[in-house]
Amino acid sequence: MKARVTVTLKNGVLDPQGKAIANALGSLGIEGVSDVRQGKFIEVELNETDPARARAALERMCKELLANPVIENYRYELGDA
Amino acid sequence: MKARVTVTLKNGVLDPQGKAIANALGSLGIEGVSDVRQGKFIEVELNETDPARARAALERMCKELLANPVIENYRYELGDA
Amino acid sequence: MRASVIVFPGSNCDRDVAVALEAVMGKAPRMVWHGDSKLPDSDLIVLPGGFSYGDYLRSGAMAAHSPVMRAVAAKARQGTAVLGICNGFQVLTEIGLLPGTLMRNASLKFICKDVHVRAARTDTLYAKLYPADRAIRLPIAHKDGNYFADEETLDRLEGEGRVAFRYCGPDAEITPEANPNGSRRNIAGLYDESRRVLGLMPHPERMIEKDLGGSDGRPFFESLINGLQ
Amino acid sequence: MTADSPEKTQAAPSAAKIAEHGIKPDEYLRLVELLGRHPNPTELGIFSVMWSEHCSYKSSRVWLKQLPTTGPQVIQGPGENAGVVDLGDGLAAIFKMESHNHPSYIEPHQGAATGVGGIMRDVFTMGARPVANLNALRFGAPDHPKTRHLVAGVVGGIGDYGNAIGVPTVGGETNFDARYNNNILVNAMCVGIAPTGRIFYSAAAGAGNPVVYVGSKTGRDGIHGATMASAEFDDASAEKRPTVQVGDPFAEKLLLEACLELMQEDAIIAIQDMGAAGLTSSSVEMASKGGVGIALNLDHVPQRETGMNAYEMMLSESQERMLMVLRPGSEPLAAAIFKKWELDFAVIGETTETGRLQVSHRGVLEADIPIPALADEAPVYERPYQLRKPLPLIGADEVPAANSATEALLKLMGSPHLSSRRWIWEQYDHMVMADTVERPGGDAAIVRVHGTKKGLALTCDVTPRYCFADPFEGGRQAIVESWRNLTATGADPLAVTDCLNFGNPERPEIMGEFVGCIQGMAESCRALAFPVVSGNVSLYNETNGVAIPPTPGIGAIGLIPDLAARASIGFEPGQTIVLLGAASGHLGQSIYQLIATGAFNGAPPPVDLDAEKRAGDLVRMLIRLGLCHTVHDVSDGGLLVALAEMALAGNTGFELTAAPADLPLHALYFGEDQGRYLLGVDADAAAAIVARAGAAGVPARIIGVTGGDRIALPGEDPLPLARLRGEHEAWFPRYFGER
Ligand SMILES: Nc1ncnc2c1ncn2[C@@H]1O[C@H](COP(=O)(O)OP(=O)(O)O)[C@@H](O)[C@H]1O
Ligand SMILES: [Mg+2]
Repeated sequence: MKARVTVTLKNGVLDPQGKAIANALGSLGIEGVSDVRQGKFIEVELNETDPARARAALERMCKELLANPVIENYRYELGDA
Repeated sequence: MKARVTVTLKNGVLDPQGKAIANALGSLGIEGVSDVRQGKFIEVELNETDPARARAALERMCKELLANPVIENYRYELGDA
Repeated sequence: MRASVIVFPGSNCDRDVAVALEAVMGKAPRMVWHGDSKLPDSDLIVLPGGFSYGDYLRSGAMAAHSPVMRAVAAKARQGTAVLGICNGFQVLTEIGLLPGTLMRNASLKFICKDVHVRAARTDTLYAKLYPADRAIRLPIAHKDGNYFADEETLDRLEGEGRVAFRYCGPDAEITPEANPNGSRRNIAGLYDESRRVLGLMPHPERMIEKDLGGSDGRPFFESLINGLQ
Repeated sequence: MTADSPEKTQAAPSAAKIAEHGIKPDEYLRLVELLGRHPNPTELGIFSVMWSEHCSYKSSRVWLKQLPTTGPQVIQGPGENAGVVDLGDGLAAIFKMESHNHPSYIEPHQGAATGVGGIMRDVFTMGARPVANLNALRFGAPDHPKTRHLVAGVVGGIGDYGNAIGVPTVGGETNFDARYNNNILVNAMCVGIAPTGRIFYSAAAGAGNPVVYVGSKTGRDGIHGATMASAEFDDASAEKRPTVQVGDPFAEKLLLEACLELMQEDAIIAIQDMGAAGLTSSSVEMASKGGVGIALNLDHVPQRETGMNAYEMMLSESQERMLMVLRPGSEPLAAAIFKKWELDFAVIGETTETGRLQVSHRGVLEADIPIPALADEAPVYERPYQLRKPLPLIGADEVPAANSATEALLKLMGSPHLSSRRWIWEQYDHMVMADTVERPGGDAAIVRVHGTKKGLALTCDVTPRYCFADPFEGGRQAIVESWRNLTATGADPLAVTDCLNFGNPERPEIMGEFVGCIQGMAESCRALAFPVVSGNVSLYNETNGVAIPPTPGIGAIGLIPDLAARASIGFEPGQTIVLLGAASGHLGQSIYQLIATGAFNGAPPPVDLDAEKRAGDLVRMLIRLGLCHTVHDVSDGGLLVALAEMALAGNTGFELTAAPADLPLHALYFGEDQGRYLLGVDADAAAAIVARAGAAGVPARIIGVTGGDRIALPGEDPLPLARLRGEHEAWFPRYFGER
């Protein structure tokens, strides 16, 4: 079973990468971008077929490894995109 | 208008990050993960309100800056999540 | 005085810090492989610099889950001195022994150069031999050294006297220009509540003799080792 | 091997298939003759990479033989993964330089990163722990639309790899020239140290010995990278590009530690990294050097992707992999070490008595080729060449004089050609391993030989514009400049590695550049007893018929017997400035000429090898005797630029009190005459030094004194160092919009 995890920076946490992208867009001549925030997108292939157990595994994964609770939020979806 | 861009590695391109995460999950005691691929997730806030024009801007952004076309694919969605 | 240096896959300053410790201590530290779940008896545990697990995902994130880190955390809570340098600092925040986190440098680039820092207090195990009001020259070498914690946490840390070192100019002034990586409040090093656990971004082990460009790192190890004798 | 042999009746591949594999029609005839039949697709692929320019050196081999490669210090010359020289006390330096030009143009970050990874494997394959990396970079014009992206990507990639693996990147060089617009050069050098008694070579031996694969898994990365490195770019190449290789410095760090750990045991008969043409070239090279056969069963190759066929596996250039022949019985020990480091380990074949490369996959014999056909009997060409007529010497009166020398100095020092490279090397960890004694920014970097008082001096040099103007003189100059940079630190120059980057060798004028440069290099190497012990050739660096300037990059190392007697470039207050060497004011091909006229013209500065040797030997003696510890050679930009660099490095101004020669001022200040050094010496030692120089036959003059915070030239307003530093440091940050 496939799962897709998205990790984003919490509000209020400065995002140097997002800021750099926003600046670079300006110099590319792409106007009108008021904010950019960069996060992570992680695709996980699970052997688990039971959705409830898969969800439990995902929850642990995110909490313990994939996201840093000090600065990041996470969400995930199960199933193929 | 908000847009969400997802950048992923092309098939066949080595993903050292994903490989390392998969190993680490194993040592966390989370079994049954057969593959992990890491990509980027980028949220963009556009001043543009016209969807067609927003899409055109996003297309350029992805091609020229957000994704590295040699090794990465991208996709994007318009509108609030 | 028994020191242990933890070696993670991808550590690369493990030898450097061992050499520095031996130069000051007269005795080589024990090198402990990350997979060992038992630690040798130690008065000092060092988490060295480097790129543990490639620093993939987030710097220090995967090392924090190494079997040995459970033992290190337990020892730290019992009062054993734990020093995390650079990647070691990142591991200490990831495992929660120190608050906050080390984000990508504001410039987004890896930075390797000498900087100046100032000891925020000199009554600690690590900083006893440093003058309170003078700049100490030490090298940094990192991409993720931008210390972040929310304002409330920062106020609390300052209130509790837990800031260890701050980036400053050669004149010891703490200014935005002297901040190499965007760290909140110019923080370069941080203590835990007991002040026996220290996370430090600069590398004192690279500056223990004139041939390497300076010796400002030596008092750091001397202070530490005298204090633990 | 039970599988059936490829059929004698194997059908001929189409002419298009053959051409696609970069094999010329006459080469194909030779292939069939050597094989005794037509090749199947896998075999065609194997021939294509082994016979590519990159692996076979078919255009360059006959000329490379002209380089001197021996000397009492040489333990291993060219022909192995890297060269080996003796450092005394049971230690050896192992080093090499290699190009990763094409991949870095296509994907600068990963291309440069994997270049660093590749050259490091060449060094630790031989048993050395890498102790320093260097990089020589050539980019297009700064205002070319791709340049900024390429510089940022390449520097980022080199940093990401070297920093993570924990080997200091201590030096290099960086040039900009429009002729590199579509063909940038990324040359990486690695230096390692090994005990002389534990050096590992690549010649396989015996029959029935296990062939072992270790490292990362094989994917479809970079298939045909070696062939690509052997072809010209055209507008369609972007389409043909293979899956780009992505570097994994973490895997390489593990591989390094695991290999060094195994090398403590008596388990390895032969070892070879998998570089260009991966499994094919590593297995063929081991077999060829050992005069044995090799049989591989691809079923056992660790694979990252599903459904890979023999062709793909044999040609994959996945990174961070090694091939070894082990002593029978040592497999469990080796397997345990690689398991500890979380790396793949698989026995994938054995050595044989057949003298053939035999590859089976899923019960089918996919390739069965006599080893010599792939190696010794590969085509070799004596390509026609045409030596270019050297450009005429240019007089000082043919280059406009500057109104103000200090203003001209500011312009030069603030130009992309001479500005500070700090922006680059601050992105490289140049101090990890805690033995960096001389950091980037000086003449040569110095790393201490760990645990001793010895130092290794390291440098990268070549001046492509000189090589273009006169390949022979340029080749001579590249060697002497590297020798001078080592000498200026107090090191005894030991040996050279090279990375010869040129255009399309099928064009006689390009081949002429190649021949000229090699002959020039060879002459300097002989005169200075400075042998070439390893190297790399990169041809076809041209796009749509526009070639790069000839760029025979030189990497060189020297030994400082005792770090207590060494020199660096920074002035100290109160020194007397002595210029060694003759000043003739040669402005042809100088940076001053470019700034003043917008172009490079005329002959490059001539090299006088005897004078070089006398001056260098004198400098080394003065440093050894403790008479001097401030030295800088005079190169790009000439005398005034060299003085300015010394002033900035030591944060100490100077005053010129005497003109060193009776020349027009712009020629005197900015002429790039060779064979010169500037010394900062104690005032009371100056006269004795000048006298010693005289006795040694080296022209010497006292030209000024140091002190203060300005540069004071006769007849000019003093130039504050702060202003000069501002200009010198500004170019790169400004270019990247950082200030
Ligand atoms: N790409 C690079 N990486 C690291 N160091 C570099 C690079 N380019 C230049 N440098 C450093 O900048 C300094 C000046 O380079 P260069 O002008 O080529 O020196 P020289 O004229 O003595 O050969 C040297 O110390 C060199 O090592
Ligand atoms: Mg020089």
